[in-house]
Order: sequence, then C-alpha cells, then structure tokens
Amino acid sequence: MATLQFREALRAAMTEEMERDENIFLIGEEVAEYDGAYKVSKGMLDQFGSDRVIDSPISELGFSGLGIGAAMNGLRPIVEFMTFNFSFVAFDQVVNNASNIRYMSGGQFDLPIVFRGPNGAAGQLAATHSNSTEALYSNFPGLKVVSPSIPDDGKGLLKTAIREDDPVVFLESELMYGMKDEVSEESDYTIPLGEARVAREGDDVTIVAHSKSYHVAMEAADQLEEQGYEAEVIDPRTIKPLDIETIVQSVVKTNRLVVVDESNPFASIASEVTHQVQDRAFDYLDAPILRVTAPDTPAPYAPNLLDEYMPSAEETVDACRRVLYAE
Amino acid sequence: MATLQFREALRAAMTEEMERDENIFLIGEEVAEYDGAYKVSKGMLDQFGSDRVIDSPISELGFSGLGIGAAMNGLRPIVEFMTFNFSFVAFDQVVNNASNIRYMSGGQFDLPIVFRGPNGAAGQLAATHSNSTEALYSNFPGLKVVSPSIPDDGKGLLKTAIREDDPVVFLESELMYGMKDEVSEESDYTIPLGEARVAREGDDVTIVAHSKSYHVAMEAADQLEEQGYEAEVIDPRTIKPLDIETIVQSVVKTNRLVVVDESNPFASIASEVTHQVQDRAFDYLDAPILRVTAPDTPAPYAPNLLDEYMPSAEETVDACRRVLYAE
Amino acid sequence: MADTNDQAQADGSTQEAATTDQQPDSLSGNGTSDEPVEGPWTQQSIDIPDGPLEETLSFETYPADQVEHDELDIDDDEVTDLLRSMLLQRRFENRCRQMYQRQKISGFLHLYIGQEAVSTGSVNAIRLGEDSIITAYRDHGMGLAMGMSPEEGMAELFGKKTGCSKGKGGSMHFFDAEQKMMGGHGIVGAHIPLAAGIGFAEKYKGTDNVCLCFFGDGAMHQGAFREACNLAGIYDLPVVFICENNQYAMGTAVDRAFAKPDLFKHGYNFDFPCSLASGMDVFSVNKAVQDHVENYARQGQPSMLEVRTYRYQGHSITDPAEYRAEGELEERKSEDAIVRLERYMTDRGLATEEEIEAMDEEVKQEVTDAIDAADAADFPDEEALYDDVYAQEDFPFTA
Amino acid sequence: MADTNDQAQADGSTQEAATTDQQPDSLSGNGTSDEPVEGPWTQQSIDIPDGPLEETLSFETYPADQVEHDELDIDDDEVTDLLRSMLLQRRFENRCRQMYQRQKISGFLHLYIGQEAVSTGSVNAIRLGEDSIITAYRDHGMGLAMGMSPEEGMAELFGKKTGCSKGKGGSMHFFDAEQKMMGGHGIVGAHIPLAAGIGFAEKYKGTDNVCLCFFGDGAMHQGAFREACNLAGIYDLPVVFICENNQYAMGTAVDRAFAKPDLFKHGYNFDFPCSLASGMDVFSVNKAVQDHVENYARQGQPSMLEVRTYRYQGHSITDPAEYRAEGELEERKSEDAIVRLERYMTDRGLATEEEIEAMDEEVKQEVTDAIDAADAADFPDEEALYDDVYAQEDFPFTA
Ligand SMILES: Cc1ncc(C[n+]2csc(CCOP(=O)(O)OP(=O)(O)O)c2C)c(N)n1
Ligand SMILES: Cc1ncc(C[n+]2csc(CCOP(=O)(O)OP(=O)(O)O)c2C)c(N)n1
Ligand SMILES: [Mg+2]
Ligand SMILES: [Mg+2]
Repeated sequence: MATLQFREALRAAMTEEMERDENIFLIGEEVAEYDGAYKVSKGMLDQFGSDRVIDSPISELGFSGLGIGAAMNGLRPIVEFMTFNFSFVAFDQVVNNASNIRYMSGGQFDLPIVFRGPNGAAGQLAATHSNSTEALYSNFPGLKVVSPSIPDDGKGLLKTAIREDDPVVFLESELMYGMKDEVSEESDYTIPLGEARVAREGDDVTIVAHSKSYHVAMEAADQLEEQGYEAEVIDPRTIKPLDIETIVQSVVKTNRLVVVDESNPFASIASEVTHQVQDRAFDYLDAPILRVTAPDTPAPYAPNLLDEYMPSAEETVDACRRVLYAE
Repeated sequence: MATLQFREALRAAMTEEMERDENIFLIGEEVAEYDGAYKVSKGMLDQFGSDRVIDSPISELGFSGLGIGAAMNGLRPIVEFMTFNFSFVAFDQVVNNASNIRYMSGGQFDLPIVFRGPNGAAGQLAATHSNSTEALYSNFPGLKVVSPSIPDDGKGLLKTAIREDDPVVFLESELMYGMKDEVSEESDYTIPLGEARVAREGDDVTIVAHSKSYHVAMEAADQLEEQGYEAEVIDPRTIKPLDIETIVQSVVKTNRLVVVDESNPFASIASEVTHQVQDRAFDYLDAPILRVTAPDTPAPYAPNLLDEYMPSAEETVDACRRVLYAE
Repeated sequence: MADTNDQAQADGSTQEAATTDQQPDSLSGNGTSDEPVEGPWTQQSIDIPDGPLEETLSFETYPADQVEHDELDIDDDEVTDLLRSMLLQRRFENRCRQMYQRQKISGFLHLYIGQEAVSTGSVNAIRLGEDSIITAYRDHGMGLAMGMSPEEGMAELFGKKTGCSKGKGGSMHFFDAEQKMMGGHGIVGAHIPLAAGIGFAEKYKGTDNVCLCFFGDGAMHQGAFREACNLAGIYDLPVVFICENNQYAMGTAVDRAFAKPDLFKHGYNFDFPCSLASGMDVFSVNKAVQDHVENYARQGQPSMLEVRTYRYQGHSITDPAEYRAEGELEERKSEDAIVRLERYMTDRGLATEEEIEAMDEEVKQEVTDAIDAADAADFPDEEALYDDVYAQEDFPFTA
Repeated sequence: MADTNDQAQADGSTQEAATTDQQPDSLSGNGTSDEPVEGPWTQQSIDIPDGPLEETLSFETYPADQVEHDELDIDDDEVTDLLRSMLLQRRFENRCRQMYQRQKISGFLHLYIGQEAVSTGSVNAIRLGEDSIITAYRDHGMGLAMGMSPEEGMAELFGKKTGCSKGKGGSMHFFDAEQKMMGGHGIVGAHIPLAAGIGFAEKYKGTDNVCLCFFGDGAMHQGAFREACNLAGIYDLPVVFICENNQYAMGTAVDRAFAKPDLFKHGYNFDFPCSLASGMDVFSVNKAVQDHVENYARQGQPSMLEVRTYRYQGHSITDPAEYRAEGELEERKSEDAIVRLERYMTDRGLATEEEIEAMDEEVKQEVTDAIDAADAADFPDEEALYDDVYAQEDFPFTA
C-alpha cells in the first residue's frame, strides 16, 4: 500500500494500463503540456510522449467522437472531460454513439472507451459548472457508469474500466482529487464493476452514498454512532451496473434506507435506488426510503446558499433519525 | 368541441397563440415550406409568413441557442425539434442555458421558450431514434416538462406552455399525431401545468402513465375490468411540476401503484414517482410499486424485438395483478 | 495543421488552398514539451499588418466526361464491375421500395437511387478491407458497393437475424466490420467525428490506411463538421471529408440553408485542399477520390471533396418531394450515371447492349434471390433483445 | 446570406470577402413559398466547371497607432472617459486578485487585465442600452465598460445580494439586463448562438440595434461557432462576431489548436466580411467595431472581427501560466493599452501626467469604496436559494 492522493491513484491506474497496452491513449483539453487542468495526468506526457497523451482543442463533441471512432478501429481511448459539465456539448456522442453502436451493428464493434473527469459541484462555480450527471448517463443502456469515493477504489475501478470492452463513464470529483489515502500497489489491482463496498457495518439503518456524498454519509454515521445508532454505509462504487443485491441485503437487515446523493433529486440515482429496493425488499422496509440530495434548484454562487444547497451530514443524520422514528 | 387530430390540436394551440401575440414565432427544421416533417405546422407559413414560421438548417444547437437568445431579448420562441432524439446535439443549450440563465442572472431575464417535438420510440427506427427524454430534462431545475396524451390536453397544455415565462420542454409523439379526439374550441382554452388528470376512476389499483403509455394503461384498465378489477388511471400530463398530490390521493385509496412509462427504466420518471409516492404514502402501500417500462436495452429494429421492447397492456395487466396479489 | 507561421503572419502573401505542405508528425500538433512553442503571434498582436490583406484560393475540379477508364488504371473488366455495382444498387433499392409497400420493411427508408456513381467510384479508389468508409443513413448503396451481399442487406431491412447488423439496426445502420464499413449512422453529422477517430487509429497504428467520410450537404450544418475537420487538421489525420451534395436536406435546398453554398470551399477554414467533382460520372468521382486519397490522405493531410449528385426519390419513402422545381427531376435523370456508363461502354465497344441487358437481368435475379433468402430467414430470437448491449455476457444486470 | 448565385456557380470569378451586397429581408433566407427557389445548382451537378477555380479574398485590418480620436468622432473629454474606463477595469481586477487571496471571492476568477482596450473601445462604438453585448466568463471588464457600478460587480464576486446577479452567478455570470449586458457565460462557445438570437429579436422587432458577440480564441473550436454564424448568415442578423484572441485558451496557444490559426478568416465559410484589429490600441478597436457595426451589422450583414490582445494573468487566478515563452509577458506589457493611451493623451496635451495620476487615484478610491460596500452588504437570504428558479412563484413545487 502507498499513500496517494486521489489524483495520483487515478494517474497510477492510467499509467500502469498504458504501460501494459500500447493501444491505450489519453486525450482531452490540457491533459498533456499543462499536465491536466487538475493535474491528474501530470507527467504522463513526459512518460508516454505526445502520440499517446494528446492535447485537444475545446471540442468536446469532436474529441469524444474521435475517441469513439478510434475505439471502433482498435484503440482504447481514455477521453478526459475537463469537467463533466462540458460533456453536455458532447452528449449525443456519448449517449447515441458510444452507447448504441455495438447494439445497432449486431455486436460487430467493441467500444472500449472511458470518458472520465470530475462530476458534481466543486465549490462556488454556479449553475452551469455544478452538474451531477450520473442519473443522465446511467439512464442509457450500453453505458456503464462508475463513481469511486476513495483513492483505492479510484485506482482499481479505473483500471477495470480501461480494460472493459464497453464504454464507461467514469465520474471523479475535483474536490476529492487532493484527498489522500492508502492505495494498493499491486500491479494487477482491478476491482470488478458492479460490486458495492460495505464501508461500515451497522444494524440500524442503511445509508447508500457515492462520491463526495459517501464522505458525508460516513460523517453522518459517526454522528449517529454518538447518538447510539449503528449505520451501515454502502458505497455502490459502480452506478451501472448497480449492485442492488448488496443494498437489498443490508436493508433486509436494517429495514431502513437513506440515500445521499448531491445530484438534483428528480429522476436521480436516489430515485432509482428507492424503486429497486422497495420492489425487492418491500416487506422489510419499516419506514419510507428517504433521500438527501441537493434541492431541486440550480447551484448558486453565494457561499451561504451553496452551503445550504449541498447535502450535509446533519441532514443525513436527520433523515436517518426520521426513518428510525427517533424523533 | 371539434374532432381534431393530435397534430391539428397542437397546430391550433400555436396558431391561436401566434394570433394573440406577435412576439411568438416558430423555428425548426422543415417547419415552414415543408409544412413540418410530421405536418404539425401545416399551413402556418401561409398564415404567418416567413418572418414568423422559419425553416432552420440542421443546426439544433444553433437554433436552440438562437431561440434562447431571442427569449432573453423579448420574443417568445417555439423551437421545434424534428424529434427529441436530435435535441441531444443541443443538450447543453437546453439544460445549461435555457434552464439556468434566469437563476444565474438573479432573475433579470424571463425565458419564455417552448422546445417541442416528438419524443420516444416511433416504430422500427432503432436505437438512436427512439429515445425517451423526459427523465433527462426533468432532472434539471429551471425546466418544465410537459407530455400530453390526448389531443385536448395537447391543445390546452401547449397554449399554457407558450404563455409561460419559463422554458418548457413539450414532448409529443409521432405515433399519436394522427390520433383523433374531441378538442375544445374555446379561444382561451388553457390547462394549468402541474395538474394531473384522473382519466378513469377505480378503487383497486392506481396506474400512472403519460403519452403513449397512457393509452397502454387505458387498455390495461379495460382488460382488468373484465377480470373484475377497477383501475384508476392517472395521466400526470405535466412531468415537471409533477402533480404528486393527485397520485398520492389515489394510492391512499387503492393502496397499489403501477407506473407505465416506455422510457428505459434506470433513473426514469417511474423511479421518481416511486420515490415520491413511497415517501408520502408509505403506510398506505399494500404492495411494492411496480413499473412497466422498456427493458434496459437500446431499441432494436427487428419488428418482433421491438414488440417485445415496448410496454404492453398485457405487461401492465400482469403488473397490476401482481400488486393485487391476484396470482 | 501546422506550417502556418506564414499564414498566421497574415501578411497577405498568396497561398494556394490545395497545397500539400509537409505536416509535422506529432499527434498533438506542433507543440510538444520538448520543443517549446514559439508562436508567430507573439509578434503579431500589435503588429497587425496594413490591409487589406489578400489571399488567393485555388480549387481543383472534376467535371463529368473528362477522364477515361484507362487513364485511371481501370482495366476493361473492371469497368464492367463498376456498372454491375451501380446496377446492383439501383435494382436492390427499387425492390426495397416495393418491399416497403408490402410492409416487409419498416421504419425509415432512405433510397440512394441516382447517387450510385458516388459509392461505386469511391470504393474503387480505395484498398477495400484496409481503408475504411463511414457514411450517414442513406447507406445501402455504400454497403453494396463495398461488397456486402444483397442477402445480408435485404435481411437487415426485413429485420432478420441474418442481416448485416443482425436485424438490430435496420436501413440506417448497415455495418460490416470485416470490410471496414463503419456504418450507417442516423444522427445527422454525428458520424463525422467518428471518421476522425477511425483515421486517428490508422495513424496511431502506423498504417497508411485512410478513411473516407461521407455526409450529406445537410450534415455540414452541424457543429460536428467543424470540430471534426479541425481535429483532423491539427492531428494530420488520413481522412477525406466527402460531402455528397444531393442538393437537398429533406425539403431544404442547399442555397436556402447555407450562408455560403459553395460547400467544397468550407474546407478552407481548416486549411484543407478542397475540390469539387461531378457525382454523375463514376470516373470523375473515382479520379477525385483517388487524388484525394493518394495525394492527401495517405500523406497525412486531411482534405475536403464536394461531390454534386442528385437523389431521384424523396428524402425517405414517405416524402413526395413536392419541393422540387418542375422538370428538375427529369432533367437530372437525363444525366443518369448508369445510363452514362452504359453508353460509355457501348460507345467504346466494352460491352454490347445485349451483354449489359443480360447483366442487368442477372443482377435483378440476384436481388430477387436476396429477397427470397431474407424472407425465408428467421427473425432474431427473443433473447437477442438483450444481446450485444454490452460486451459483458451476464446481462440484464438485474432480473 | 444570399446573392450567392454567382459564387455557387463556382466559376472562378473573383470576389471580395468584405462585400456588403444587398441582403434579402426574409428571415427564412431566400426561399419562401411565394417565391419558389430556383437554385443555381440544378444546372450545376453535371456542369462542374473546369478548374482550378480561383477566388481572391480580401480582409481589412486595423493596426495600432493609425487612427486618432478626432477621426473617430471622439471628443477630448471622451478620450478621458476611455482612459477612466480602462483604468477602472484594471484597478478593479487588481483588487479582485487580492480579494480572492483574502478569500472574499471564491470559485473561478478569470481576469481581463491586458485586454481592457477591447471592452472599452467596443462599448464606445455602440449605442449603449440599445445595442447589446454578450461575452464569455472573462466578463468583469465588459461589465464595467458597459457602466455596471464597481459596487455591483464586487458584490457579485463576494456573493452578496446586492451583486449584479444577486450573488447567484459570481465572476463568470455578470448580467445587466438594463444595459443589455446579456452575460457572462461559462460554457465555452455556448453563448455564441444566443447572440444570433439576440440579434434575431432586434431584426424581428424591426429595430436597427445590433449585438456584439465576444468570445475567446478557444471558443472558436466549438461547433456552436459554426452553427451560429451560419444562422446569422442566412437570416441576415445584426451581429458582429468578435474573437478576442488573447492567444491562449487556458494553456493552449492558438497555433497548437487550429488547423488555420488566422482566426479572422474563419468568417469566410459564412461569406462574412472579415477583419483583423489590434486590441492593444483602444482607437483601433473602436474604429474596427464602428466599421463593423455601421457598415455591416446595422445593414443586416453579420461579420467577423478578430481582435488580437493578450491576458497578463494566468487563465484563472490559480494558473501560474508556465506555458508562456520567456520574456513574452514582458514584451506584451510593453505595449500596454493603458500606457499607450496615457502617452497618447500627454503627447497631445489632452491631459497632464498629474491629471492622469489624480484620475487613477480617484478610480482606486472608487474600487476601495466598492470593496467596502460589497463587504458591508448582506449575503442573500437563505430562501433566495429558491428564488428565480422559475418565473412561477409557488416553488419548490413539492415540499
Ligand atoms: C441531428 C439530426 N437532426 C435532424 C435529423 C432528421 N434528418 C434526417 S435526414 C435529414 C436531412 C439530411 O440531409 P443531408 O445531410 O443532405 O443528407 P441526404 O438526406 O440528402 O442524403 C434530417 C434533417 C437527424 N437525423 N439528425
Ligand atoms: C465547453 C467547455 N469546455 C471547457 C471549458 C473549460 N474552460 C474554461 S475557459 C477555457 C479556455 C477558453 O479559452 P478562450 O476561449 O480563448 O478564452 P480566454 O480564457 O482566453 O478568455 C476552457 C477550456 C468550458 N468552460 N466549457
Ligand atoms: Mg442532401
Ligand atoms: Mg483565449
């Protein structure tokens, strides 16, 4: 194990995979000479040269499509969106081309492409720069969606994502890039997609949360512990395929579920988890499933409004207490 | 009342509103000289001239943005997407600009713009041409999303949508354009957004369904009646704001809910209805909420596969029988 | 693209659009960390030269009736093959129309009739199976020209499991990975960036294979066109961007929709060599594509070619095409590329009318056989709905 | 745009890019149902002319130091106003940097320092309050030049309710509906189509107001640029597309990212008049924008103007800008537009150094006052989170 920042763990994943397979290349805005807008790809240009670590103009639609075409023709592109907010100008490429070409061609083409970059709010950047995209991309069959919460998962899941023959939307977080934690140094360290991680065990209430919200959930679990409640925290890690079994098993035990997800709530991942869980564990639920999300408003700039906007440990504790009928 | 096709009802709405307010114009591909790809705007060029009924090149991003700019500067554009599949190349304009500019400017700009066109599968058009977009657009605060199921609602809701000072995504259906029904001829016939229509009353099970799925639900209700069950069918009409009260009231009565929605299921409207209903009516639910949707696959071309793909009355009846514990 | 120091100088120096200046090799353009960029513009922001700046552009053209087959290294037998290919497309699609009416085919059906010289002339200019082609949804002709069997094509249209895309794609989505037919794409313009990626992969792997990217006049409205061309330009990708200008996008005539309807000139913004060819003469197309492939694409220089052609049918099978001027279609038909080639062959004694007639009958029979085979084939098994969504086998993920 | 019959003829006739041919009035271009389209191309697909076709382009330039204020109808007092405007932007932003370090400002902060001649010169060329301006996220300078008070600007940056966007938008989203400052937009290139719409509305309402659309060099990569320009072209919209080429998009120098780095020439694909101006001389900018506004935009002719300028700071406050060549920044600073204007004024006796010094102090004080006012102002009330999501009042929709 090494202690790495999240960005370093992601970089290690890319670097190791690129050393292993020369068909992998990285393309995106400022990924090469600038070392990455958030320094995720720092040093990779030096290591791999400008044929494999490639600066792109501000043409998300163009370079996403280029990646898809390259994937159809035998390469394994990693496409970095500087942030996933900018994936919206490339939306059609991701959801209509990457996701559908295998199907529409009757399986003639593999689509081994990873779209990665930071997702979600990252401070006072206002509405257009704070989008959470997991619900959008996971709505589309043909795509896989991954969103790690800790550096070690970041590394293991990104390595797996790069090896997949399916398009993977890999959602990171600007605010977590600097987070340090233990990361495996095994050379072949991969974590299968579709397996949730039970981060903390508990019998009283289940909390499902990914990415930044996972850390909110863990903090809430600490607070709940002080109040005498044991929360089980499940990090789905992969949004699609979603490891619903693990979540359901936990709910069967705790009979209560709170989903924390900083996305806007309407037709979100939280909605989906609710649907699937109540479908499979209806008789085990002792309380409605609650969600702690951003409100259904755009993200504001003002610091006090943004504080109010983001899901908090306090709100999570409150929601847990409500499903525990603790007040 | 007049008997009109769905397309005629929509046309009547646009025509009446354009007669009333000269700031309204219609822009889109083939809306003018060609009379609309699906003839929704037939004759409107003749009536209003080429300054108000405007053919656009195949530039969805461009003309959506043009509409938004025009709305910021005092006009009331109706932007037609030939189908909503093509809105994906304009996705950023709709979800980042139309939805956020009011908020980000502190309320300085009204955004009276309607994006309208057919949504969802329309026969054997394969994966890229069969997208259901309601879940995507309703995930974004700042947008309103409307999806009428019958011509009369089409007229009343479109007139309201055009009068709104907020951006409205108005989802129609190719396969329903030819459907004939009674339509109000009142000159000021508007239907408020956010009010569901209880299309059929019943005590045994609630079915929520919009657009084409509504007709599937009605057919299922007929079949259920033959089997001795009375289904209450609720057409939400507006997806956002969603009239959750009406749905909850019904569930309080029937204790059972099935949502029919031809979208792909993951993080869909069906998921959202489930979340909200179980949150508000937890103690009234006698069975899990079930959904009848497309499978989580792209839409296939082959006729037999497509049949299998689309939600059917039979599947709906089955789901209702399951929540009724009828088998 | 680089070597633009002079142009960026904006000094009014005359420059030909169709140059093939040496391109730098690095994929990330002319800036790498080892060779620090010394941009010409640092001298420039204040030293704007006196105007007006002039620049003279030059565009190659390929009119009809100007080149003969032997000048193109096409031997006599191959001429017959060309005619056969074009006839096959024509006969195939005529029957498609009929099969649609008989409801054997459903969904959208966009016919290519009238444009066959473009597919045939182009395919004959590349190394089939090595070079790749990508096109839009009007793709039957291209598929057949690339060697797809009429059975596979017809079965796809019928939605059968024996179809070229296993019945999953239909008319708009003909794929043939083997022949490097990269589709058949339904979203207007959205496949153009894919072409850049296909070319990118060839360059990356160090082949000298190229990609021909076909798109309609209407597709050039999409921002995708600009983004893809610029990427091809800075990365020096082996792609020929070919606009099949059939003069309408649905009901919209080119000059109603473009501020600059000279579509071949649109490569200028990417410093591409640009040319204009007649699409009604298979030899003109062939020569134009050969030139662009050999002189530009294989040298790592993307380029732009506009081919003027005409579709005889409406946009899709349900379009009566009332937007045409009176007599327009008839005039167009009088220039038919198949008739032209037949005349060319008989004039030169390459075939007799009887031989051509016989070949046509053969082709018709082939199409009839294809229809019979498609008809006899099975629809996909119901479980096929869940096949090929992912490479991963265990799907659906949850029951 | 129309009257392109001759060009579409592609007959090699010489044609100047900067023409201002009469434009048709109809919003849907030159095709309406009353006047059936008779496209030139119907003669064309077969009659491809012999090549090579030549075309000569001509571009106007506006170098620095070539025009004096009186030639521009700017009186002596106004020159002082111009300097004041530029100084205000400079001083305001210098303090922004400091306030960011003191954590009064958060999020992204993109400074405009070095580019002030562009905003000031442009605003002075329009009818403020009637004509509109839209720009990207590097928008403080434009806001101030358009008359936004430094208090409103600073309060926005502080996230206060008294900010120009009520604290909702922050640095990238300065709006002032009153002055027709249409934002401040953060998604690169995404505001360019909005400009077409703003201009469209003016034309629709029958005014002769125009819209200036500013965007960075990097924004020209976006497909949005192509789509918006073409729409402006076919609908004859009163928009000037102005590329503020500060030579970098983040760390990417223009010539690494463009196949054709002569950005002003990119209007060619839309048949726009195109020019190139120095952004380091407020008079050059002013003259260029005046010309484009009066000769083109007000006549319903969209056009393209590239202004070469330079940002002294990194892309955003956190960017050390290590990608610059050595000495580059210093060289640029030696051409500073403010210093240039000061010298111009003292040389011509329009002001003494002392007077300028005094004005500068005044401006600094104004900024200090703005900071104090912003500091003293309240953050938005918590309920403001739910305000202005919709026009509709009863929101959130569900409790
Ligand atoms: C992005 C997008 N917008 C609209 C459509 C609907 N559409 C299908 S084909 C077409 C016309 C395309 O014309 P062109 O590119 O000239 O090709 P042609 O049909 O002439 O071969 C349109 C508008 C689409 N498929 N995709
Ligand atoms: C669509 C999109 N992609 C990427 C970004 C991130 N980004 C913000 S500014 C910028 C550079 C823009 O450069 P330019 O247009 O030249 O403007 P300048 O910063 O020089 O004023 C980038 C890549 C964005 N905001 N939007
Ligand atoms: Mg066409
Ligand atoms: Mg720049």
